[in-house]
Amino acid sequence: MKNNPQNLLRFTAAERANHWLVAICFVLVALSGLVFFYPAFYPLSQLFGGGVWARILHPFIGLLLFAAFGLMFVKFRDLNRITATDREWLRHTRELLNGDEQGLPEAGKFNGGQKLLFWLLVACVALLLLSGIVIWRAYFSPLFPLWLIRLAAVVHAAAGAGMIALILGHIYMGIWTSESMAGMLYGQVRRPWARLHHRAWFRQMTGDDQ
Amino acid sequence: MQVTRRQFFKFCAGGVGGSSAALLGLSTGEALAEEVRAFKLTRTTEVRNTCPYCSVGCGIIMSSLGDRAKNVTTTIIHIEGDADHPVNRGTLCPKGASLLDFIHSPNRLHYPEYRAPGSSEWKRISWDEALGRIARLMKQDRDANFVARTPDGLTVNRWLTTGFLAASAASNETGYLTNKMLRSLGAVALDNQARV
Amino acid sequence: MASLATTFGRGAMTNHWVDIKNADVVVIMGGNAAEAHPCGFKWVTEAKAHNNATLIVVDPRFTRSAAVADYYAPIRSGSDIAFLGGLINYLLSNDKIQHEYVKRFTDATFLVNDGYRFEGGLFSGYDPATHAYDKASWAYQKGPDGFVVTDDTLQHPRCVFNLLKQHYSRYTAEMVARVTGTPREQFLKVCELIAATSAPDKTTTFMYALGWTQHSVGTQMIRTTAMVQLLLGNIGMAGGGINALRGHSNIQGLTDLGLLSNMLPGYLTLAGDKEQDFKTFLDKRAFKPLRPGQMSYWQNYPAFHVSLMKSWYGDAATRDNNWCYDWLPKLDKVYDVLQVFELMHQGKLNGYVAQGFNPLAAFPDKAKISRALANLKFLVVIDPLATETSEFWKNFGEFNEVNPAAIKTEVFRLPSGCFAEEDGSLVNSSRLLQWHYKGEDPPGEAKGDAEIIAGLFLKLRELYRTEGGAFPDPIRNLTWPYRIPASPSAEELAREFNGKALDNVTDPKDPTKVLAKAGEQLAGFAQLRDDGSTACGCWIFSGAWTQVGNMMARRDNSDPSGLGNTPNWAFAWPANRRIIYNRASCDAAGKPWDPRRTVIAWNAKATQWQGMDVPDMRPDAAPEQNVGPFIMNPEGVARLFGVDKLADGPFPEHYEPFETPLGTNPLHPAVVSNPAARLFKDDREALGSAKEFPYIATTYRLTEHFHFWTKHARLNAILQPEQFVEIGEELAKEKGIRSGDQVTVSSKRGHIKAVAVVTKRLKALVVDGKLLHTVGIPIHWGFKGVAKNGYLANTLTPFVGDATTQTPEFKTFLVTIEKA
Amino acid sequence: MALQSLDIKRRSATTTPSAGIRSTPELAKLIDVSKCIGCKACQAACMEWNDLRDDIGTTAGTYDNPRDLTEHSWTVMRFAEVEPEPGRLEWLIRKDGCMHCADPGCLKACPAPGAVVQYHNGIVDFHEEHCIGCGYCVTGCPFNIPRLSRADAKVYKCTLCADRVAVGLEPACVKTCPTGAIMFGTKTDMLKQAAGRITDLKRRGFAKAGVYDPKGVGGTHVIYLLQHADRPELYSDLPDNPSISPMVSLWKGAVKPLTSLAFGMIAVGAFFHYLVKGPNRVPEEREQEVDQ
Repeated sequence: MKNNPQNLLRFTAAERANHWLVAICFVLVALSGLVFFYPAFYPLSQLFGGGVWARILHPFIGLLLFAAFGLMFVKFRDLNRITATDREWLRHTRELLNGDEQGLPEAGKFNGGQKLLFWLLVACVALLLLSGIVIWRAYFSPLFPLWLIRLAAVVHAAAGAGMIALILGHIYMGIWTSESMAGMLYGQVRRPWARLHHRAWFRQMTGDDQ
Repeated sequence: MQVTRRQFFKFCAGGVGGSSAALLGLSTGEALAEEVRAFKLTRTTEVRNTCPYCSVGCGIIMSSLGDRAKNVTTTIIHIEGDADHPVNRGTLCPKGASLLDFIHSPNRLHYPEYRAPGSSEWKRISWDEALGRIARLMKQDRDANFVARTPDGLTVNRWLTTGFLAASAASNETGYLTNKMLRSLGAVALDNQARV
Repeated sequence: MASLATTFGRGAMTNHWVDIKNADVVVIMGGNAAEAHPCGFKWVTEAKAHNNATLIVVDPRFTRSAAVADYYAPIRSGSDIAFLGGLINYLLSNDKIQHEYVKRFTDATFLVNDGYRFEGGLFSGYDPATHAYDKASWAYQKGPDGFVVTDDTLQHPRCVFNLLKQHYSRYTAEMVARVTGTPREQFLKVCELIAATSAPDKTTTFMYALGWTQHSVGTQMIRTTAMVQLLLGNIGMAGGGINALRGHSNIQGLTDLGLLSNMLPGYLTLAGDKEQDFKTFLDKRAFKPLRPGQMSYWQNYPAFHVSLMKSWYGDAATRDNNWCYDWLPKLDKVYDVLQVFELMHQGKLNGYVAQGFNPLAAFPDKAKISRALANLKFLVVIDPLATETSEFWKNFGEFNEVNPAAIKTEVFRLPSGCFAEEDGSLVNSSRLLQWHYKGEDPPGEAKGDAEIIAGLFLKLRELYRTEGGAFPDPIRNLTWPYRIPASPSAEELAREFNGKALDNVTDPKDPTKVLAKAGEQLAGFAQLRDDGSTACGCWIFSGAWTQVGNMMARRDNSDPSGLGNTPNWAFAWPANRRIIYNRASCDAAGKPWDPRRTVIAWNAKATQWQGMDVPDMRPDAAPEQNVGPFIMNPEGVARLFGVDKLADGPFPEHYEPFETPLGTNPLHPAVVSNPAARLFKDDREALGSAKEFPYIATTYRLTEHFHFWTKHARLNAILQPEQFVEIGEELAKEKGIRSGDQVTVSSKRGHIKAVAVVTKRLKALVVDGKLLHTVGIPIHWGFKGVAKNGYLANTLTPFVGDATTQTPEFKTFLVTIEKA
Repeated sequence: MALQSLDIKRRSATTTPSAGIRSTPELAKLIDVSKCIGCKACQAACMEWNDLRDDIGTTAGTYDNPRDLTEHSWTVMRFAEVEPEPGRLEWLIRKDGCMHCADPGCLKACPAPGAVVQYHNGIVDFHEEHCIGCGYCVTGCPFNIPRLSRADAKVYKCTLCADRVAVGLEPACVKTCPTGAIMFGTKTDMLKQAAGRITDLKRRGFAKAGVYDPKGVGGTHVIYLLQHADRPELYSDLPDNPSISPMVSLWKGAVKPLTSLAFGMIAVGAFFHYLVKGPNRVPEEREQEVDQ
């Protein structure tokens, strides 16, 4: 995409860097996490230098992810307040998936789906962190009772699986909705795109109240 | 939740089919029989002995490194009960089962030592120095204090001023030699652990 | 052991480890076999599992033996004679004795000298000035034929049986409960279980160890049991007997080899200094039979003695010089370890050699031992390990507060090899000589013990050869026929103590028949002669290395009888007998009391005693000849009445420990403790009273450790790393002590600090109306080793010894305990 | 060394069957608590055979030493002074260690292929070379047995001396046990031996004597003979009816393959959605609107 002065600034460089840091961490943490999740994924441990390295690296990457995600959380917390409009938006998910955005209420910088994703991810990351500490055998597990470790193992697996599913969805939406990647890659989006998908934000950015 | 193996395979098949990882073709090798720690006594040399602690006299088998070939310095690496022994039938108590750590204790003595009067440390000396000096001290004492006859004229030939304690775990052969030697010196201040 | 020798004739375990499986009742008292002899204890579990046996444990502590017992009764430490005396009374008053056995095989029918008395706690002949008895009155009545007068009807008031009854009639169940603290019902339950084996085909076996020997009345505790077993008819029987469990691997062997002040190999004895005449010396020891037809095996004493002297002095020993009789030292008194350390403490000893022994830890009253060692001019320690004794002069803080500069003793420490680094033989508790082989070289410059002794002797001999000196003849002439004089081999020494023919040995019945040609190894002690034609270093070991070879290394473990006898495994003294006194397993006619457990039986056709064991009897002595089964006793029978063999009385009597928690003796308040015990003047002053030290203390071993050796072995240190003492819950509550607290335990002689283990297994007992607590003190820790350093437990123990054996009273003394 | 006597029955984190056509006898170790004198010979023999040396610890007021299982102490004696009836003291001493469950929680929980294996003879063994040190086996075990080493981050536990059993010997603890409280043989024989002991114990007044071979874990290959089989908790808290925790079953059960399937479904679904609906582009007409 050409660097058109008409384009709107969607994410600053810092925000993009933050996002991609989270993304990279996620990929690593998900791939290494899958190693322990189910035998079919065990070969993924080769990507990390073997099972032992996967076991060693996974929690540290997880901590990095938590830190990076924390920054995003602080930054985007307010923008992700779910409003009545968002709830209305969410009721039109089926139309959206059919590519029909006509009936949808106007979305701000983030639409209802993105906001929901945001909060679900917050929940997953929090659960993963807390349960992850409990099952981190090298440093913390001996401090906790066995029943809690067992519970944490279940929570961690569930939250991890949920998060993977959410991110798979997130990635697909990014691919399917053409040009949306541009916002996160180059920071800029074309006005027509913004007007189509995030009209409220478009107006806010351009002063155009059409 | 119980999952039968059949169900399990079904789930697996689904999981594998859906996972990109398996498509990468990376799979770890799966052995039909696994490596276990190799049996450590396969070619050690076995020597039969008797536990030196209590008086049950359990038979033990000491396994030592190497086959006693010329170029090998042998060392015992394992001790366990002698299954043929009629009393212990292969069993050993916690003391017998730990004999390896007794014979290889860090507190085993390796060379003769001497502590001078008033000194607060040991000095290493040679066997010749040690035995020479002890023999000299014993002779001095014996020559000075040997009682050949009592004042009332009885022949007694006894030496009272140096005492001896015989080991409780020394072999009969050592004990016999010790007694034979000491009685020739006229020693009577001689005892062993039997009283204690 | 003295007690068993006094009663039966030989001082050793009567049966053997595997034979315990044949018992109907097993009593563990005065010992803790599960912990101290676990692999022997297996035969108790086998008896339970396969012979339906009942296991009874009587002990002050609920031990790991008690953990698997069918019946446990607590007892106050040191009161065992009261318990066992009560048992004798129970057996006699309930008529639970094996009548035939008692009549035929004991001295029950023998009449006792009229002078013998027991009054007010003292036997006749006591001299308060010397604390000793004149034992002349403790004798049998003899007829004009020189034989003892007997009364087969057991009616005569002076017969042993009636004196026995009379003596123990005072030991009622009430008195037992009052003295021992064992609740009356529990005492009676134990009596009842044991009494059931008075049936001829039932046996009880007793297992004891240092829990009996280490008392000022230790010998008599064991003797009481020996008497119980005679009344029950259990000696000589498979599954019966008294199993004296020796504490060390070769204590039996070293005792057999005479490494005691007054002994020579094979229970031959040194002469006293009054015994200047050789013939009198021999006659006194070659006992003449006290009843017609008895074997009185010690009649062969001259053959054993002369053969020993030939073995030691070879050609120098001749009939003309009384086989070098004068060369043997003569005693003015017995120099047992307590006596020696007393002399050392008085500064009367100059040198001391401790071979494989740790006296600083092993003898009572560590402070006294330490002061005594500091009086020496030189101390030689020969040991595989760095022992406390070898570093008694070194300061180890609170564990050994000494000033090295003030200690002028020269100390030598010579590294010796251990069992794994030598060939040789050990004698286990059941008299079994087993050969072992070297597995590796000793570490560094360490040498085998025999090599060290030889090295020292050769240096001395060289000095005496070149310089002369006091009475050098025995030193110069001692036989030293070893191929490498500086390193005699185990084989050479074993062949020497087995004995060999110096001249042809012929059959006394047929002088043309040569039993052993000159130079050959002897087949057994029956071939020994008193004419100098045989040499034998230890007659009871004769048969261990015969012309056939090394019998101690035999490894045929077949058990044809199924009773666990394995007659072709190694070699048991005497003459490879596994159950001694086995003639007593048959009735007067030579038929086994219990055919299921036939040890031997008389085969009238073959006119021989035959069976799974070597008969302890002249093989052709037909039952009608009435040859008694206790062939070492001139009586031919076993002694219920101990005659003059023990220092403190022919019948065991309960005396309080020297540190008594009662301050009195309920049986006779005027005589509280053993009047004939070994106690030196200074040590009497170091005794504490119950006022100051109100709790009974007892020391003992734990199964995880062996004495002061295994604290040097990492594995054992892992299993029991740190010093502790055990107390009951009641005492803990009283003192505010919780499990895991540090506590200080003090006696009159010193204090130790240790971790407290508070347990239900040590219950307070009501004794003579008082509630008494016991403090349990495991030994095993010290200031050298890989385990956590600790105090030597003998810091606390009193310097008191048994009257006959002088064994120290480690098992009962008084302490107090406080939270540290 | 491939050892046919140790054919593998099950292998951790492995979804295909192991070689399983040979039939080797099922073995078991019987621990007869009524014969145990708590001498710890088994602890010593275990460390000696396996070349392990635990730390020299301290005494905490009991005979238990080392105080708990560690990576060096694969078995420990647990001492309990109990009075099942008032005034009747019993000292119940239990040898603790791996039970070699037929349905092992450790194996179920382990994510590393081949780090935990179960042989056809019943032994459950850890193969440290495959272990990744996650400690999930600790979480999975209903008896709290595996211990993670600080030194090498591998888990260790009793192997039932697989190296000895493989060459036809009994485990080191079995061989050394002075009183025969530990026995070894086929499970059938051990149950028979136990039955005989139960008769004897009942005769000696232990009416509730019995075998501890908990069904919750499919039975075990280390079985106890208890004097009070109705009250396993008397024996230093031996679990009454142990089973793999439902949490562990949930965590390691069918949910995971189903979830994995779900991931696949999401991916496949997305792909077809894209195929069917096409990309969500900004339509031409909407382009113009902004330009105006």
